[in-house]
Amino acid sequence: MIINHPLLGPRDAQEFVYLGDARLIGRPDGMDEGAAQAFHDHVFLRDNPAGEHRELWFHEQGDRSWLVVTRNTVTHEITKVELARDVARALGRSK
Amino acid sequence: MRYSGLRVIREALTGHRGWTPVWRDPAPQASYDYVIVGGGGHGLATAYYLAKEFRQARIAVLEKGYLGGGNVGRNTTIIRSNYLLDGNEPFYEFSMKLWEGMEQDFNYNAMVSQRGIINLFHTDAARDAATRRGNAMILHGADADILDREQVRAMYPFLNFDNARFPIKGALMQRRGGTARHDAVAWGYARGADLRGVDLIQNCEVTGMRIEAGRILGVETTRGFIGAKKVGVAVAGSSSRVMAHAGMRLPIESHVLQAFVSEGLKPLIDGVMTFGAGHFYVSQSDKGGLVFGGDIDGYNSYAQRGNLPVIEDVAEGGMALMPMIGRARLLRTWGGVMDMSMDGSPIIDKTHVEGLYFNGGWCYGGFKATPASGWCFAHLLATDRPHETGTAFRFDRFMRGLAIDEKGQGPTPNLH
Amino acid sequence: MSQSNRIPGGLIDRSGTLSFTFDGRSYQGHPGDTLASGLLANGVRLMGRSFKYHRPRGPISAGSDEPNALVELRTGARQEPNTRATVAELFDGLSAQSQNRWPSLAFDALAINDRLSPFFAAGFYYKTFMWPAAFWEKVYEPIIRRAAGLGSLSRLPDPDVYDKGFLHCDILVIGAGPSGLAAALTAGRSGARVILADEDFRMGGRLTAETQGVGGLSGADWTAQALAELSGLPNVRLMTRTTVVGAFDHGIYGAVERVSDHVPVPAEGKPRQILWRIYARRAILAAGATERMIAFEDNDRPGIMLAGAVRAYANRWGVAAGRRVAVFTNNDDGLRTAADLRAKGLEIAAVIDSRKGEEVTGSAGRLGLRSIKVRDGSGRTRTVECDALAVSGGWNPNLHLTSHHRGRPVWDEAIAAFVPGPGGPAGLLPAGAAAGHLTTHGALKTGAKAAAAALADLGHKAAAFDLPEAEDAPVSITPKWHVPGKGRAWVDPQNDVTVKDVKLAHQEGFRSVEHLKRYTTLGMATDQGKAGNVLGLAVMAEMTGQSIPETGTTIYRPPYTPVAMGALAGRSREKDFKPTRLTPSHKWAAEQGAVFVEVGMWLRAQWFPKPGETHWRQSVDREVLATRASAGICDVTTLGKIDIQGKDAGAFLNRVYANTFATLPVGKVRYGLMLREDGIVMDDGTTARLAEDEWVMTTTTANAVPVFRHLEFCRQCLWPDMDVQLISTTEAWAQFSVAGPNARRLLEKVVDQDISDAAFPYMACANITVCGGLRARLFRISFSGELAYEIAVPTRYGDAMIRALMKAGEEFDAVAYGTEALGVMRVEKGHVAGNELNGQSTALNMGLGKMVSKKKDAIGMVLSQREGMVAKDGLRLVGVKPVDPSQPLTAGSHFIAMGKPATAAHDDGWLTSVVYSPHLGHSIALGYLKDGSARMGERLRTVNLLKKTEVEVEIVSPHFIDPEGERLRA
Amino acid sequence: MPEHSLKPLTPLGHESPETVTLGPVTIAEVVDIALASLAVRAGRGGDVATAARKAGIALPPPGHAAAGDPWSAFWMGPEMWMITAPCSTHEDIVAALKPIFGDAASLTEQTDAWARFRVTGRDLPRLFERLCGADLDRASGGQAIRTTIEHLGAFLLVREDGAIDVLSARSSAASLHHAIIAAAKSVF
Repeated sequence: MIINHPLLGPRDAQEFVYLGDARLIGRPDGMDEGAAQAFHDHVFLRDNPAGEHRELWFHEQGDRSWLVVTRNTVTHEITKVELARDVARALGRSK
Repeated sequence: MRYSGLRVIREALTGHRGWTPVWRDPAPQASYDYVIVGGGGHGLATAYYLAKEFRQARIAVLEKGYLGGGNVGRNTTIIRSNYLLDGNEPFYEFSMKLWEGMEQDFNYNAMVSQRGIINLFHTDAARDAATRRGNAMILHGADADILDREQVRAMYPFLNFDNARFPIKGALMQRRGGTARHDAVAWGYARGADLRGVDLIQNCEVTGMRIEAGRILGVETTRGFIGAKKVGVAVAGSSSRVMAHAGMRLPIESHVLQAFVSEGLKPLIDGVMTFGAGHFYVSQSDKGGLVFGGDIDGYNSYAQRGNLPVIEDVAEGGMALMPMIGRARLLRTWGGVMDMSMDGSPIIDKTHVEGLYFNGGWCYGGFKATPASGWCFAHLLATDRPHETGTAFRFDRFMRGLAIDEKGQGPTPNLH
Repeated sequence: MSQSNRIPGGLIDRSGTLSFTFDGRSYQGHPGDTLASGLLANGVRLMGRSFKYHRPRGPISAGSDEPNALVELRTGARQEPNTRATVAELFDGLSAQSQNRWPSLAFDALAINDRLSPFFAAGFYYKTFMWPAAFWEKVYEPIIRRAAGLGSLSRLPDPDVYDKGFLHCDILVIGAGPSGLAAALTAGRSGARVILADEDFRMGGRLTAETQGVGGLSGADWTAQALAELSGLPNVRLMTRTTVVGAFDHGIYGAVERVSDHVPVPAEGKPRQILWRIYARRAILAAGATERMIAFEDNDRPGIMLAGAVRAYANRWGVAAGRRVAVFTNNDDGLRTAADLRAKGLEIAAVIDSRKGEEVTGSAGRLGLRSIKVRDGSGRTRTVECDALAVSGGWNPNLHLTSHHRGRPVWDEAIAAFVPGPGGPAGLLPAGAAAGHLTTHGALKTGAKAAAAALADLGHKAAAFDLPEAEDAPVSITPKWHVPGKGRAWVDPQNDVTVKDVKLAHQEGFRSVEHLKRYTTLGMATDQGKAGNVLGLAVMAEMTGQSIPETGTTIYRPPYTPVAMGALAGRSREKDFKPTRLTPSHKWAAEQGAVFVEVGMWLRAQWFPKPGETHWRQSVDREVLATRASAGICDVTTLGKIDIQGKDAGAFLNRVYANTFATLPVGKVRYGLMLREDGIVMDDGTTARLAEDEWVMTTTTANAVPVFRHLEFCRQCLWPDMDVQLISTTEAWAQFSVAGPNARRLLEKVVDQDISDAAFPYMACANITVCGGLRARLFRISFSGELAYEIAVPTRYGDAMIRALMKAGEEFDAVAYGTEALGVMRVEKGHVAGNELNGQSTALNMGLGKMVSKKKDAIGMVLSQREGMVAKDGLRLVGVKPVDPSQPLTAGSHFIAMGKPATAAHDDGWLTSVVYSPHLGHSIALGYLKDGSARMGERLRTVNLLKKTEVEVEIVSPHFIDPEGERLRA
Repeated sequence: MPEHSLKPLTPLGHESPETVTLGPVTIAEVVDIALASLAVRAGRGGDVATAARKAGIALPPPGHAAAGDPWSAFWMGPEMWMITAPCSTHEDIVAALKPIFGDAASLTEQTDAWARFRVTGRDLPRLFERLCGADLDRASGGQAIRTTIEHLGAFLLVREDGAIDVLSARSSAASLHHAIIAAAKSVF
């Protein structure tokens, strides 16, 4: 596969390490009420769609960016690639 | 019709006119006591044991494509019970015992062949882990041996002992491990179930579930609504898609695992072998093809096909271990969609919906688990209690901190 | 035997002569021959035996689709089984052997299977060999396995090397026949970066095999002209002997170039083959088409060939497939063979055109065709003497790559064949015969058109391609799949799948295409169904009374043709399987005669044998005792080092470590425990605070990479605005542990600053200088339990540093110690390492539960508190010693309570790490024991059922040495 | 240079750099360049840019390198560059950079983390196409391409004179060197 890196352009997916569902960005707060349930759902449950999937890839043999790749899990077509840091900020994550 | 050598001879002499279809092709009835979703190995085994061992009737198996078209028809045919953890080993050993009597039980030759499996190790730490595992196996009533380097050399002199990046230090062996003819396993269960009145309904895809007041009433299919008292889902690879009909999110990701076969070769490798320092395992089929594989591609996929890097990675492992295969040719690659669970172990459990039961999350373990999976799922469906060897395969183990993590990789499915 | 069947003409070089042997007999051919054309020229038709019935077989094709003529090529370690004689390029000295026969090809004992064929019908083995159960492995299967397979491997390491390579292009053209050449010319002329790859050693495709010309030239001359132009274009790369074997995601194609298969031995340093990974923005599939057989009784005898192949042998290789040739066809293409052969002066025994109601109903000739039986329209049969039969059942487009992404072909009634359907790989455009355009004109036209379309996609302007005139005869075919009859008619020749087998599959309900294939093994042979899949499907369609598309389609998987495993592995094999990482002191250690051990990618010194030491234990014991008695030095560079800077670095560490770090003062080091989010221990190590906002984290050797990845995840995805910067410095610093009572005195000789206990207490760290001014770092930390330091210098000085340390240590009899002694000392001290950090253990298991702070939110804190992970009676790390000190312990042994049977019910845990403690004079161990901390002093059995040994042990504290930690604070 | 008695080794373990010539290409170990990574502190991008400009350090865009005297630099990742300078004058490179960037950037010594091989000669794209996926036919001077060679991560710095500097982890320098030489023997 080829991932079109937002900064570096097309790169062979072999340079990347895959993590999985981009929802993993949304880590709950361990100090909140009901954190146990929230962490269980966050860590262990997945939508696992057959179709469009937003997922995390790490450019380990590259610039060490974490990327959010929007890819179809049936056709493997990639329609969007973003820097995970930008996605995280857009989701309101900060410090 | 009962199969036997005599029968084969009689038919041979009379132009094979007497053979009848291995299973009927029934139209779905309006309702059943049990509907098993998924006509793969696990679904067919479940129906077979429900009918045979638990004396249940009015059973249907719904298959969206053709029987045995899922992972039971696209795996590398290995059977073994060389697991480490308490939650797993009794189950896989139960499965091994079922393999050992299976063919006579369902009167179909699935070529269950216990030619032995060895897991090579290459470091002292790996040897310690193999010792721990081997002892766990024996404690659970399975067989295990530990071989030193020279014993391995005696068995497979052509392995790379003298020029290796990661020298072979020995191997954990299970002599009762081996292979089985994967398609025949599905067909044997299908035939056995059909003979016991189970309706095997092909080209019938489940498109929805009718659930009222927390209870399942049946399934919507491409061949109309089919009512059921109990619905058991065994569709590894598509688990998330099907269970979404019941509003469930699962601790499962779908990943593609590639498998490979070489051109037919005169006998080289008698048993099954796994390389401990790379992603490569291999056996040789009765037709002479080297059947081998490695790691999953590593990204979520429902595509039943993989990519080049994993093919190369597997070949590199093969050439590191046995550089004689350089001149053997890769004949065919294919891909199966795995249910990769959060701890690498399966789930056989009830759901929050009354009457809806789930069987999935088999990762690589699905084929060898087929008999026990069917038996345990049938047990759960028939009695509403888990079978004694499958008590750990629960949904709530993640909530309760009771993961069954053989590889110690944690909730990163592509590492299991 | 002279070249009795060599006829004039062809594209071979008659000025050269090549000698070769087959089954030990010598023959001669010419440059440009294949093994098959060379053997046929010498009148040899029998080249192999079929898989199941061991039927005598000759080639049916002249290309890579050949199912029959498979040989073992070359000898010794280069022996290459199942090689298709039809594509094996002839070279002087080539030696080939037939395979799957005994004792000889002409007389094969297992041909008895053919007589017994009624008993070996499809799937017979599923119905028998079940009794008695034990007999399968003992009796039946060994017989089956012995008969299995075709050719054999030498069992010797492949002596040749293989390369991998990477290519980039705008347009990859797959196949250099008329459509491929037209595409390449169109794309090349327009300036696009083009790769033209063809599996043959001679480009031109069918143009090399046909007599019709192109643009007034012969096919060969037009091809030569086109190639001359293409090779003059700098933006075009021509690759012969290169098969594109797979279409992968996003325009990545796998291709195998056979660099040296046409020479006896590859030149020094040169590869046998290269696996190319081609990154193509667009690709044009111009792979042509494959002719198919018509099934009739005994249609598999040597001499019965595909009509197009007979034509190719005559026109390209100047070889007559026979002296009296008959033709059996259901379409006009077959008639061309008759015409071409007549033109060459060969005798045409008969032309049987099924469209006229005639058909071939059988054949005779044990080891080669002697005659055929023909039935005419009125049902009269006659025998026709002939030594070759050219059969044309129509042509199947080579659409294989279009189905590599599981796209399904569609049926084209006009040519009675499957053509590429939707869902093919994005950017792959079929053209020419591969797209169902079976005329030369259609191939040229669609090739140019596909190129123009691809160029337009890429924003190039297509250069004009003035279409040369070429034959454009309509495909006139009336499908004829098989001739009904009593006998066996072959569908898949290699695997011996006959029409009867297909009928039986239908009769038994294996009617879906997939069931048909799996039950009969149709399409599973080395040609992967090129010969038989469509034919088998058509026969099944007849049985079911459905149309072919209703019955199903057939798709193909990579690779297009089989690929040598060596090519897929490239250089990554044997010693070069993975790179090797060397420590800074490697050169010095090698001089000392150190024994090295693989630790991940690293090679580390395991121990340093001294003269007179004959057993590794002697060396290790000495290293341990000397270190504990005075001083020892060990290279610990392999531990991961991560430089962490930024205003929020402390807060960041608070979140990635379970214990607190923000409060650590500058100049201090702290041990840290890192959890995964699921609460399991991920890694441990020390982290030092060198300045207000500068920290250095150490990880275990094994986890250096995953920990760095995890920290980047936390930094970029979880807390993107934290002021934290990370970079690995593992490689930048050579780090040595100096341990033992004299460690300080030793170091004082090389360190330029005051490192007295007062100035540099336990767990201190600082930037220092050594040997008169070299930048260095010093950490007072201990893995051994002794007074110990870790000193780091820039890596290039690592070699000099260890020499300086050893020199400084001479007066203290300091020793160098390796990983074994390191392991002994850490177990004596009760530190966890790899065997305990197994990814399955919690802080509580390791006796470190108190380190998990619940006052802050750190990775893994929440889930580490789940009931199953805080169970009171859970596993705990314990120390273990044998009751009888003379008894050795074994890692991996399990704990069983005294007097209890060794069963799972009484399994209390296991020994994780075992060492011999020279200090204590007996074997000691760490282990995970159920409720272990409450069982100090208890006696248990440790059993190793693999060796049937057991040792009675006492449970003790894991801190065998200096539990109060006085030594390391000394 | 500091006044100490220790003798350095090259990444290949020799006292002086090794040079090999195979056909038209020469592969030379380069050891006289000091490296330090520069990572921008949160929100200090402007300050870093200004400081760099003042000091005459060009900070190139993604995928590029900028050569200068004494300072050169290549892009490593978002808000991160590798700064290089001659060892002879800047052996303690971080000490030299600190005053320039102050607390606006995190600086880390990297000189010894890397091995550098300078590959010169003709047809270099034919050599490197057997080693990695970098498209050197389309590369031009000043590009810094991150790639993988025989499982090893590497930077290819394409120099204006056409030579290519390969930077990779120091500990596996011998494996990388072996791979380049094997490829050169295979191609030329």
